[in-house]
Amino acid sequence: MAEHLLEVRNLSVEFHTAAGVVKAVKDISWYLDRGETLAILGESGSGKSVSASAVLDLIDMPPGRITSGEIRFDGKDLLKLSASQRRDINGRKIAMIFQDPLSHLNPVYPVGWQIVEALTTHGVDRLAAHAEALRLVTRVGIPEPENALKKYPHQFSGGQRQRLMIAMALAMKPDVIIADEPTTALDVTVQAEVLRLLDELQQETGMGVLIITHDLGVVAEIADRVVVMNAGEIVETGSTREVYKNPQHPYTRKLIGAAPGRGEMHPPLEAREPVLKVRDLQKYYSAFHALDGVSFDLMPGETLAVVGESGSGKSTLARILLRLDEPSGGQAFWKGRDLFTLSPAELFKLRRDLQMVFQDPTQSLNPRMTVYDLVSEAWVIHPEILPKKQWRSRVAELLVQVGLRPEHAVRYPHQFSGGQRQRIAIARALALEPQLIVCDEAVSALDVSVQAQVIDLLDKLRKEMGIAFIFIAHDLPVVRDFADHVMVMQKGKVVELGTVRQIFEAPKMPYTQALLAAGLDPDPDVQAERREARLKLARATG
Amino acid sequence: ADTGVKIVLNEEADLLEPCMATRSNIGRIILGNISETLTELDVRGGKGLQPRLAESWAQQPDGSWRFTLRKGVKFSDGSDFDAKDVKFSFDRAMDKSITCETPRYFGGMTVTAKVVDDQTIDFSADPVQPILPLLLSLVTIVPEGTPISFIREPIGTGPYKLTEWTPGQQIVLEERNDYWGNKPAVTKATYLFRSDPAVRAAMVQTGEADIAPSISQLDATNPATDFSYLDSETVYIRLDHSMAPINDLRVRKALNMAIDREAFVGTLVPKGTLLATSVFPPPTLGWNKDVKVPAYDPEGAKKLLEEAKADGVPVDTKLTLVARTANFPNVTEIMEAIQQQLQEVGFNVDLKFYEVAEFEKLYSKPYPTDRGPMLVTAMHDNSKGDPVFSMFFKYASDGRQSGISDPKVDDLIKRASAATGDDRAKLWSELVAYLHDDLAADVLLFHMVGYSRVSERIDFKPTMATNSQLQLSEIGFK
Amino acid sequence: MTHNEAMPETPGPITRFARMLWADKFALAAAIFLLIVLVMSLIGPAWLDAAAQKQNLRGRNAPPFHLDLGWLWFLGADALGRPLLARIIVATQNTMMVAAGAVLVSAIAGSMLGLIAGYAGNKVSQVIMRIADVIMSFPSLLIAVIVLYVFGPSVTNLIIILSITRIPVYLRTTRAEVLEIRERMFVSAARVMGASQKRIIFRHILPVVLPTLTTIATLDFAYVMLAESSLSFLGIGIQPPEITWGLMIAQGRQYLTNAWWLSFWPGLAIILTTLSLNLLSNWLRIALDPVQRWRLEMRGHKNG
Amino acid sequence: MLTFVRKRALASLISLVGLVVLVFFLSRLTGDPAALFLPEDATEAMRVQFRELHGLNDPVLVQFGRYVWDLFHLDFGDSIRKARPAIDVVLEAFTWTLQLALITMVLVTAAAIVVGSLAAFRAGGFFDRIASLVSLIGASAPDFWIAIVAIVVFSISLGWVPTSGTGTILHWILPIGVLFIRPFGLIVQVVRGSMISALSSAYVKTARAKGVRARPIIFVHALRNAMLPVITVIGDQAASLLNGAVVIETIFGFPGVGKLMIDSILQRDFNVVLAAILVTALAIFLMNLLIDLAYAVLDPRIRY
Ligand SMILES: Nc1ncnc2c1ncn2[C@@H]1O[C@H](COP(=O)(O)OP(=O)(O)OP(=O)(O)O)[C@@H](O)[C@H]1O
Ligand SMILES: Nc1ncnc2c1ncn2[C@@H]1O[C@H](COP(=O)(O)OP(=O)(O)OP(=O)(O)O)[C@@H](O)[C@H]1O
Ligand SMILES: [Mg+2]
Ligand SMILES: [Mg+2]
Repeated sequence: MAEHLLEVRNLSVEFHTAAGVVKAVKDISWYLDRGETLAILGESGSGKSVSASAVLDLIDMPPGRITSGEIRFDGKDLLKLSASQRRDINGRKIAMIFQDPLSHLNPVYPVGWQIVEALTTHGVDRLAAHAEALRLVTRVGIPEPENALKKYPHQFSGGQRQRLMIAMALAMKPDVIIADEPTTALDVTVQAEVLRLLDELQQETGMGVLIITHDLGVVAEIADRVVVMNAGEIVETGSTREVYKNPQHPYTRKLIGAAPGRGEMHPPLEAREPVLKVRDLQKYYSAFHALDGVSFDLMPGETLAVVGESGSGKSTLARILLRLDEPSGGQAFWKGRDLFTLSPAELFKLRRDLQMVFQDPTQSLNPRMTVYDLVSEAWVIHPEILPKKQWRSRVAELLVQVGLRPEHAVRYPHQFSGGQRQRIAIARALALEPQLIVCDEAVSALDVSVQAQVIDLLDKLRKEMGIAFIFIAHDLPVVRDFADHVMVMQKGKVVELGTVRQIFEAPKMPYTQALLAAGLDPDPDVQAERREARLKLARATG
Repeated sequence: ADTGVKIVLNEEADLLEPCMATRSNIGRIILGNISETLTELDVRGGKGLQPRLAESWAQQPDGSWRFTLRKGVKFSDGSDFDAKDVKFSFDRAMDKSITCETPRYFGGMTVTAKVVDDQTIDFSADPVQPILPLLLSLVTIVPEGTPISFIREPIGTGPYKLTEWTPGQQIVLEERNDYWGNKPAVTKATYLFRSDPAVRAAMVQTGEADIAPSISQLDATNPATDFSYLDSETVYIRLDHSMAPINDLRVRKALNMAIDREAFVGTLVPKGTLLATSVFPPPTLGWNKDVKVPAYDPEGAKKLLEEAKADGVPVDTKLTLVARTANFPNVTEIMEAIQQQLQEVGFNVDLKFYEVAEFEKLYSKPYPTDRGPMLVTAMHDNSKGDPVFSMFFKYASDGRQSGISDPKVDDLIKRASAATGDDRAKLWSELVAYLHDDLAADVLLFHMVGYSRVSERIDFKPTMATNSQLQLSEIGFK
Repeated sequence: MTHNEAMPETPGPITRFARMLWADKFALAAAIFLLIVLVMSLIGPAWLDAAAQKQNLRGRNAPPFHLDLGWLWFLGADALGRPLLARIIVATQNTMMVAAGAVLVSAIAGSMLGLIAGYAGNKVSQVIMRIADVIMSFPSLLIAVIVLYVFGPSVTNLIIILSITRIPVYLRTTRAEVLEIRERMFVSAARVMGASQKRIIFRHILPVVLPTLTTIATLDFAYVMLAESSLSFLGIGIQPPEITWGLMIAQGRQYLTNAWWLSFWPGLAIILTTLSLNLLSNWLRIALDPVQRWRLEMRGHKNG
Repeated sequence: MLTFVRKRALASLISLVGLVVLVFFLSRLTGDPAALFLPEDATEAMRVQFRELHGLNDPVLVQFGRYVWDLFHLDFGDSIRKARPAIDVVLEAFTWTLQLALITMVLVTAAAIVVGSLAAFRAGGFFDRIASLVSLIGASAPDFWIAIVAIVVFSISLGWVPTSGTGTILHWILPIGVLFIRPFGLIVQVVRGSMISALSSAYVKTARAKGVRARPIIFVHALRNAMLPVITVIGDQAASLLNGAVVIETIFGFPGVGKLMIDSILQRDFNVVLAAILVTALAIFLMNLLIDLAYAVLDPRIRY
């Protein structure tokens, strides 16, 4: 039997928690060959990230424990190597792109330094490393790369951070790259570029790519083979095409069936008095113009999707509407009152009505509070919402609604997967029963089945309670299913604003058209065709 | 051979001002080394007052004193010493624009100096001062023209001159070649300053210093290098006779009888400590050997208290036993023991320690009006050979630190101060006995001893005067 | 619909903490020691005061480790022949009162001001910080002498003096951390929910700063006890016949080379107390941090 | 940044003025210098004369006005005791203190960071236990114990270094060694605690995934994130050294500003007290400013 480049055999991982042992990964096996792309698909919280972390020796042990299995790389069992031998492999031979880019970047060092370090650690000299870092940052599409290297992580948008993370991982041209949800925060055009970059590198160096994702489109675009995980176990493996066309396991079938973008688009809403009017919003970060004259209206029960380039100011817009950042100019009227001139007391009353799900779930959850505390905090602050007796049952209910289990209530944020954390954040926002929820990439880390469940939930709330949503997303199929109106942003400006139907069926602006064209289809065959077409086009023009 | 010595003192001199040489941290460096006086009290040999810059003196019929000065004496700046310098020095020390310590010894009299010729000077005092020559042992001589403000570089006629002073670190004196007297054995003296007694002792042990004039009794463990000497400090408890119940003689006697002084010696105060019967130590004029230390008699004390109580004296009144922090070694323990001993015979005693400035408020007049009956523990220094330096301000009705007001005492002090010779001694003795036996004026405790450590290569024996001066010329090498 | 039965019943916090304490034997020993100290400080004076004050000049500086005079003399006797063990026990009360008082007052006042300075506007923050600068550069001894002079020495004044001088360190530490923590996203999240400033400060920011503050506070415990001893030296500390460990150390200082036990035992008491407090605070730091807690829980499970 | 420094300097100037006012009036509450300067048997006439000479008879406000006027002419007044300009006396002593504080703090900082970080790296391990124990005992032991024992051992028994004083490099070893201990203990603990949190954060995982070796992970990645509370505590310790290390100066005969300040306070030599406080306060303000700048340098999220 020929050795695979990387092979995981019978791996089991468990975690110790106050409430007992959590078996995160149960006896899984998979392999990856040179030049191959393997996708791990699966339910959020099914052990994808944990098994990837095991390969790089990144599980904290204890509380984690690898109870059985082997991880073979280049003919050696990694689990039997010394710490220093594994260090030499990490970064150079096997590199990782983390799911949660903000917390995984060191906040006190410039990003350039951090990328350079990935190189110098493995013996590249400083000057060469710097040149290489610059090249990488340019390739992942960060604007003003020379300048960007000197900036700190908090000065980048979510998608930009993710791209920096990718640049860092690619630095040493490793043999294996493990990409954990590498494109969740990227708009489709950038996503396409990043995927193309991975592909190119794979062509160049013959590296193996292990990509963890829930985006069937991404799988269809780049994966050769697929492993499907559910509840810590592998339920199905096979070539991408096979699995898509002919799923065996019920979970896989459910997953493929849940792929968004095929339902009915929302019919146009009848015009009502808007609850939120935004006029000519401006935001400067010193000289940088992050928001440039953003204006829109929002009616009760309306979902306004905000799509657009990564770094175009979407999160900034959200932060300003919630008064987390001060605007540099412009107005926003909530039910006729200017949000930006409210006194603290008035603001406090409004807080109940306006909620936000943050783009970076890990950072937005207080690490010292249990899920129960996090969700019920809403009622501590606004006791009029719910009598204390009902808190426990309501927390349990909310958790179930977002696809978690009641027993998760006693755990702490660090004990969850990325997608699970995102759902905790959603549950927390819902607890307040607000009238407007700003969702910043709120479902981007969820697998399609859970995503569908959450979207259904939100849609139900929208209909029943008239909650309005500002739904920041890059995932166009989700937007198509969920939004009433779509606002397209680029470089801090609104490029186009219209109903879903207008935007998806008759986009006017070239950027919008490009965006739609870059969308991925979950069907590998469709994607293969598109790829062909693209190549032809490139050959013809190039 | 090395003829330099290193002397480690407990406190640095702030100044080297000759007119402040009566302050011990200054005096131990300059007195007799840089600056000299007309007369000097011999403590070591017990020979009484000796000539220094004056060759002789005699009282004139009008009561004034005439001093004949030594010839051929030069100041370290090269100028000649004569009577004008003496007059200048005296006037300077008494000048209002400089706060010398000297005037305190000349309180209640006016003294004028008159130059007769270069070698002769008259001092006349009003009222007539029998001990003027002794008082002049406290006036250091500086050259005429020395500024009338504190100086830091003293010029004197002594065997040494100041050659280096690095504040905070060291002071160096070096031998003068043109000194009028005998050439001393020590050619150079370096003074170092360390506040911790254990460190001072250690420095002699390691050879970093040759003489540590005061170390702790506890560190004095090496008989080859460590000597005890009676220093001139007397510890006593001043009683405030103006307050009940202390205004009652029986109560004062009871206080005296309640304290087991013997028990302290060799325990909390070093062996060799003398039990005091007066506020000045034995070699002083008028010290009365017939006055006996009150016997430790708790039963007697209790009885006296009962008697007093029966007469309506409020013996249960709370007495405050006051002491100054770090006033002398073991002060806390000694005070605690005294408190307990007093309590054992039935006194109601509160113990209070005060920081120096606050203590001063209670110790010197005007006393606070709301003070209540106080027992103030204090230490008094008199190494000057005559009780006059103690008696007036400790016992006279208008003495600044007096707790009593007794016409007989006032009268005796006045007479003794004016008397001379044996008369003077007798009157002082009488006063001591009266205060101690008849009045039980206060609770006298100890004449303290000090310990010094002297390197084995050095020949030096500290004396009672070591507290206030340390003449390098008395040091030899073995 | 109720999900009550589905939410797992975790053991109550008391059992959980007891179990975690059991898991760390050092912390357990520390807790027991501190408990003893606490009990002694409550009953000590009532129990042994007479024995601790009884002088016996013949037995002065009696060396330790002899039982001839009784167990109270096991640690030796002081310069007045009073049994050191009894004195240490009796002194516990005053010592703890002064130390705990000063540390608590300064820690609470300091961290409150620090929270305000870190979270409030620039103006308030400036004022508070500059006041801290003033305190920091004000020699503690001068404060001591002034307070003594103006108000007279007493336990309360002692606590005031000692705590004033220690406020800046808590203040500055807290503020520095708040400056960073308030930028964290979970604080923003709380603000979005409408959490009041008070809640944000106490529920979200303080817990993150607290471990550092307890570390400083435990060491300050020792510092305060020793500072109190140097004040005793100047006559402003606790006055005999009242005793504290600091005063005992000050009194034993001159006997250091001859009768080491006089200041050694009270010094040891201070060291042990500090050590215990620190072990406990390190334990607490882990026990209160969900990310670290497994260290204790794992061990607890294996052992229990 | 520059405007920050300018604003800050101005604010510090105001607090400096506040400090002077405070110290001036408060110190004058503490009694009469005449009683302390003059011998106890000085006559009343001498006292009056003394007060006259030093302007102590004037109303306090007049005295203050005069002081401020002189201050504007950079005249800090004369030391009553030493009959020299107070500022000379203070600067002489402060030079020593500054050197001592600088050297000590540099050594302490370096050592404590290394030891604390290594202890945190394997929290609960053998090195951690030993380091904690030693540093805690050091930090809670009375400093005069350590000083005297050090003299007995290193000077008397071994004869390696002089007991005390100044002059050669050897003279510095004991004072620095003794001064080192307490801040070392404190900072080790703070570093350790702070580092434990930092080492369990996600960016450390990233570094591990990059293959970064243990040493840079500890000292580059985690340490800088853990530094905020650490430098605050370093600042606090440095400030107390700048205010003078009284015990060390007393025992080792080190001519620093601490003992000078105490002596001047006890003797009510107000001009020296004021000058000393002004000088040390200036140093401490400067240091606090540097520390605040260091926050911003260490953590880019903190902006002024
Ligand atoms: N430290 C921990 N303690 C306890 N449980 C943990 C811990 N870390 C992870 N888990 C659990 O392990 C399971 C697998 O987590 P993992 O991060 O691998 O999920 P995932 O498949 O990557 O999900 P997602 O798509 O949401 O990122 C989750 O159920 C999570 O709750
Ligand atoms: N604190 C800051 N300082 C400087 N620039 C900032 C700061 N925060 C954000 N920016 C810049 O503002 C721009 C908009 O950021 P924002 O986070 O709103 O992007 P976004 O549209 O949410 O992108 P993404 O989809 O990648 O999350 C980005 O170019 C980012 O670099
Ligand atoms: Mg994951
Ligand atoms: Mg964003």
